[in-house]
Amino acid sequence: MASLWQYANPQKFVQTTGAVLPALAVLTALALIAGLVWGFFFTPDDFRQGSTVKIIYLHVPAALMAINAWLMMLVASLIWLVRRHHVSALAARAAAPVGLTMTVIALLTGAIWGQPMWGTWWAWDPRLTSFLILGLFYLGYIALWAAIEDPDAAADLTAVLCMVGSVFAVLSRYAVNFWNQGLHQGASLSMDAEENVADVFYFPLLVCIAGFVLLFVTLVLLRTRTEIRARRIKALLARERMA
Amino acid sequence: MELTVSDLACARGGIPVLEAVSFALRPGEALLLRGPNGIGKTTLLRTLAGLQPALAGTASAPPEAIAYAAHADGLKATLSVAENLTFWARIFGTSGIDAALAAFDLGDLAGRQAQNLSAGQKRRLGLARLLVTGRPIWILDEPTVSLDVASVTLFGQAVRAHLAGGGMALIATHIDPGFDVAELDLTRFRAAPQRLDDFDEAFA
Amino acid sequence: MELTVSDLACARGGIPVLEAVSFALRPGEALLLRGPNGIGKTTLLRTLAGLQPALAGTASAPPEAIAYAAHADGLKATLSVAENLTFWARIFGTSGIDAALAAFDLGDLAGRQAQNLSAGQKRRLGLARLLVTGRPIWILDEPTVSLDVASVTLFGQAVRAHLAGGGMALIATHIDPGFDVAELDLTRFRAAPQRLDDFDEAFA
Amino acid sequence: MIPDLGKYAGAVMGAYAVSIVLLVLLVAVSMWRGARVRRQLDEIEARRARNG
Amino acid sequence: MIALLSRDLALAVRAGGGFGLGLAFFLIVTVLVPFGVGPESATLSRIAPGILWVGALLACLLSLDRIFALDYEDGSLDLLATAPVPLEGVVAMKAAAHWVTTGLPLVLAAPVLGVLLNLAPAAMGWLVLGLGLGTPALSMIGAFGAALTVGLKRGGLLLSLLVLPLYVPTLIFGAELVARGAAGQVTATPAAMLAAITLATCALLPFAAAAALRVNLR
Amino acid sequence: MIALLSRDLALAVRAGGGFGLGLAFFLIVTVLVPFGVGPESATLSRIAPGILWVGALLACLLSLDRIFALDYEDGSLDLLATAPVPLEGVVAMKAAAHWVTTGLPLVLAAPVLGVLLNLAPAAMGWLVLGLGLGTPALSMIGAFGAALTVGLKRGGLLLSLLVLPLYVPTLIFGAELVARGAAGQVTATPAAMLAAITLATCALLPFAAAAALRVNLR
Ligand code: HEM
Ligand SMILES: Nc1ncnc2c1ncn2[C@@H]1O[C@H](COP(=O)(O)OP(=O)(O)OP(=O)(O)O)[C@@H](O)[C@H]1O
Ligand SMILES: Nc1ncnc2c1ncn2[C@@H]1O[C@H](COP(=O)(O)OP(=O)(O)OP(=O)(O)O)[C@@H](O)[C@H]1O
Ligand SMILES: [Mg+2]
Ligand SMILES: [Mg+2]
Repeated sequence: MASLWQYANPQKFVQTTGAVLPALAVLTALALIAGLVWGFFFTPDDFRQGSTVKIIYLHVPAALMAINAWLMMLVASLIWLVRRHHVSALAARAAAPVGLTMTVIALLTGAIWGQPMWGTWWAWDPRLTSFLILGLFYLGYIALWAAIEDPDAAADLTAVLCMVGSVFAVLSRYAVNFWNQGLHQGASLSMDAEENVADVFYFPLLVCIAGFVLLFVTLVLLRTRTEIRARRIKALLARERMA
Repeated sequence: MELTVSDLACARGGIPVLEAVSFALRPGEALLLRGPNGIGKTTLLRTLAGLQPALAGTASAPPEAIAYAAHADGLKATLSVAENLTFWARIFGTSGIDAALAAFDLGDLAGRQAQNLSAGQKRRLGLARLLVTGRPIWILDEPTVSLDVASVTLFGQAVRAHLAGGGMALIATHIDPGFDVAELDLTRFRAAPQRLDDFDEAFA
Repeated sequence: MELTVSDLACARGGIPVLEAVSFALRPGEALLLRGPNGIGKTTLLRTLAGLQPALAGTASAPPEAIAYAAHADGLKATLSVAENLTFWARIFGTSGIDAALAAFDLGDLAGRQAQNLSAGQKRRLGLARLLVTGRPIWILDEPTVSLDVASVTLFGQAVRAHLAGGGMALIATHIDPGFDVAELDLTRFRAAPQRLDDFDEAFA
Repeated sequence: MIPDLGKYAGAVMGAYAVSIVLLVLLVAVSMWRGARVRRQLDEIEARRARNG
Repeated sequence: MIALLSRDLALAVRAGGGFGLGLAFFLIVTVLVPFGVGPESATLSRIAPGILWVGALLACLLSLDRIFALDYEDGSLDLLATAPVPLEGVVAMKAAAHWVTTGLPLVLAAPVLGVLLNLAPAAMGWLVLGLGLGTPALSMIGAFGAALTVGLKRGGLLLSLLVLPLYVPTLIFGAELVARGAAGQVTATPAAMLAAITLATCALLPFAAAAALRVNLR
Repeated sequence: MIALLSRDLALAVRAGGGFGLGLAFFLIVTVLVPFGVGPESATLSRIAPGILWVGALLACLLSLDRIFALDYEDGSLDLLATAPVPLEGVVAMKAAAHWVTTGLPLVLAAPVLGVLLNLAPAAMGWLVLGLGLGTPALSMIGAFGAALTVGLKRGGLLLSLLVLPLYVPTLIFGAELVARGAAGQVTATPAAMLAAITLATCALLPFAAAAALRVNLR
């Protein structure tokens, strides 16, 4: 079997993803539309929360992807530091704005949800707060990429930042919990059937989550291809100037 | 100890500027690096000093044997001449700065703050630092910039004394150093523009 | 317009370094300032450029006629070569940087950020700035530092063209500029150490 | 056609609107930049092919 | 002169130039305060106007030392001083560039941050008005302080020390404006005072700052 | 290595070096807050620990960018990187010098400033303890941020953006320690956490910072 690392070759990566992207995009659109339409039009209101429960179909998938995007960046950064495959560094770079958008969506939908439910747009609840901090980490990470001219140096420095940042993000989560007990819902998507939300909400939610995952993958692949090309443009232009 | 550079290639800003550079320097020898502006002298010297990785090739001497003097002198404006030198002596684990002060005629200025020196006097202080490192290989990037004739002579004496003690010196400069020394023109090592057919290579 | 300096005295850090400096420069003439490190060349040039007041004496040309190039080049690392020059052209109310780029062979580098230039390339850019000021009197502090032989020739040509157009140039340097020019050794103007009898004088 | 959202209509519609706008923006920016960079690269590659 | 403004803005937008970072800093200060003070929304909304003003002031402060320092270090300031532009104009343009890159974004972002601190909705408009009137004065006063300290390495903290007392009147009137606005009282006096401070500093301080620069270049 | 520490301290004490300015800044923030927030002593004493912590953190921040920037600009950092001292040691010493010049004075001055903000006497000891345990972490984290941004002109605000989220845990535990101490609750957990954060950052971050420096010198 050919090694997985062959896709670390930029050309190979661009070819392969070029072949799968269209199909992936169609699948993403299908899942997202199905999930959101199902959730929005064909689910009942909750007896306590009324129609606001429909926000869950955006809020929860966005929140999950915001965290998973950071995890993906962490893994990609590690791969870059250890094996120095450029595609890996560029994939991390490509994922950051997607993760940031997901964080913002989770924050905004949460805020809009909070207004009717808790009577306030914003409360310094641990989960909300730690999301705000995650957003700051994304901002810093993106700003550092943008600030450094040399691409390899930028990849190295952002990877170091990502690793140190991850440790501190976990630490902040713990600290914030310690600091304030909060209003937010506990985890309800557990394996334990007792705690789960009712099935009517649960299945469309799963479809939405699948849609967001697909969307994330599609966008990251698309953006990584762009980053690869941008990087090559930079190298080619620099050499033209040298010659 | 000997400095043998073989087939070294180095890059700046991700772009190869020099390749297949080879030369050898034995104890007591010096070599002048020549070449037009932008050929890559600074890049080569930084690579040898261990500040950036080589693209290919090897240098026999470990960076720990090398004392590097860059375009900038690394002086602290608010410390006096003597304090600046003493600091570097302590960092390099040597002692006694008097010989270095004397070699570059800085005795009168020892108590003066570095910010009150003229351009040439600052440069002399930067060169005096080399004497307190106690390292055998000097790598100097345009050391005689801003120096007057008398100071260039002092510099020549210092280099000769260093060579006589078994040291080595590699000097990039555009002007006549005032003493006899072998020269190496870097122009012929200019990196050939590469064909970029393999996609991966565009990232090199 | 003519630059006549008479009996000028100037000080650095409150201490007089030069006194009774007198010379004259007519349109089309250049003058090299010579003297060992620390004699006060930079101080004199800054005084003429209007950056610091003279202790005594006068200079006939107003600072507005003078283009000054210091040890530092005043480049912005993140702006490109062309942007750096255009900025200075706009500040001095002139237009067209192409002649300046051509004169210092910077055409190929026009789009490169200043931080990615080698030391000599930076210096060339610093000198190109002189051409966009449109001012008649150039006052240059060690302009050929870090330049290779070809660039020194370019510099000589630029100065000769400036003189041929009725300009003037006053150049402090330690090395041979590569063209024929009058010289003035500042050593004989060194300020005499003062007697500090008058209490008031210690505050001069 | 739109289900009856009761008194929370504003909140629900607002949440959907904000999220969809953000998602569409992200997708649009990604695709637009992707197309632009691709065009640039093609231009440069073509130039290199011509000039050898 | 416009050349100077547009160059400074271009530099700010370039990689590492720091455009929008004043904003980020402002955001972070607002986020940090509840961590220090505790999450109760009653307390937060009481202190919100003050915190927002102090935050704006600090965001300004952090970027001040670079107003002239970079130009001084690379020699541009020497060259500008000998160029055919009045040094007073240089100072004014530098202050203007500073305001566009830090003050203006703060004014625009203030309402969002107000929400995070549970600022009363009635106070929001007054906060924006106050910041809009007051931040130009902060930039101008800051440019003066930066001119005073330009030759000093590590001048940053000394600069803060010099400038902060000068910021006090602006801060007081700014906070007062929000407080009165929120309470529905008459706001004419603090608003007029803020405007007056801004106009006066912009008219007079460029001369003082230019004089300070000339001394520092000597 | 000790040479480096003593040189940095000497530089800080020299004219323009900024020793004691962290302190002055801390003082000014404490003085400004009542202007912004209003003078009621009940509110002030409630928010005092938080404000003092945020002030300490900002005083730290303002001096951070110069940890490596000066040495980078004048070429010393290149020379230090080729000198026979491990770069990790250089980072640790730089952070230590930063702490001695900013953190330590804050710790010593905190009781006085606490009085200005009507801090409860019972909380005073806990504030000093917390600052003493926490500020070394602030300096070390700051040195890491400074190493990341050393090559960038105008890195100051980017640095704040990178560093402030990393300060969150220290700030929370620090403020919590004072709050619990003042309320007579058990303080073991926050104190232990602060100490753990300081120890862990001092043990691990020098390596990350040295790696970042090497990349930036390349
Ligand atoms: C800005 C505000 C908010 C943020 C940042 C936020 C963040 C999050 C995150 C990160 C999750 C996923 C965590 C997980 O699954 O482990 C989540 C889930 C959830 N949130 Fe929010 N939230 C916010 C406001 C709200 C509000 C106001 C409500 C409703 C009253 C709400 C209801 C829920 C529910 C029901 C879940 C699903 C719980 C689960 O399955 O874990 N959230 N939120
Ligand atoms: N990011 C970059 N992209 C393209 N070329 C670059 C970049 N950075 C530097 N260069 C080029 O690399 C070359 C090597 O520069 P280097 O400083 O080593 O030259 P040098 O021989 O020391 O010149 P000098 O005599 O002027 O000091 C220069 O031509 C420079 O323009
Ligand atoms: N504060 C001070 N106190 C005493 N002497 C000072 C002070 N500042 C500068 N000097 C001296 O003033 C003299 C004039 O310096 P200047 O920079 O003008 O010399 P220069 O001729 O340009 O030298 P170079 O050729 O090295 O550039 C020098 O000898 C310098 O040491
Ligand atoms: Mg060089
Ligand atoms: Mg000089």
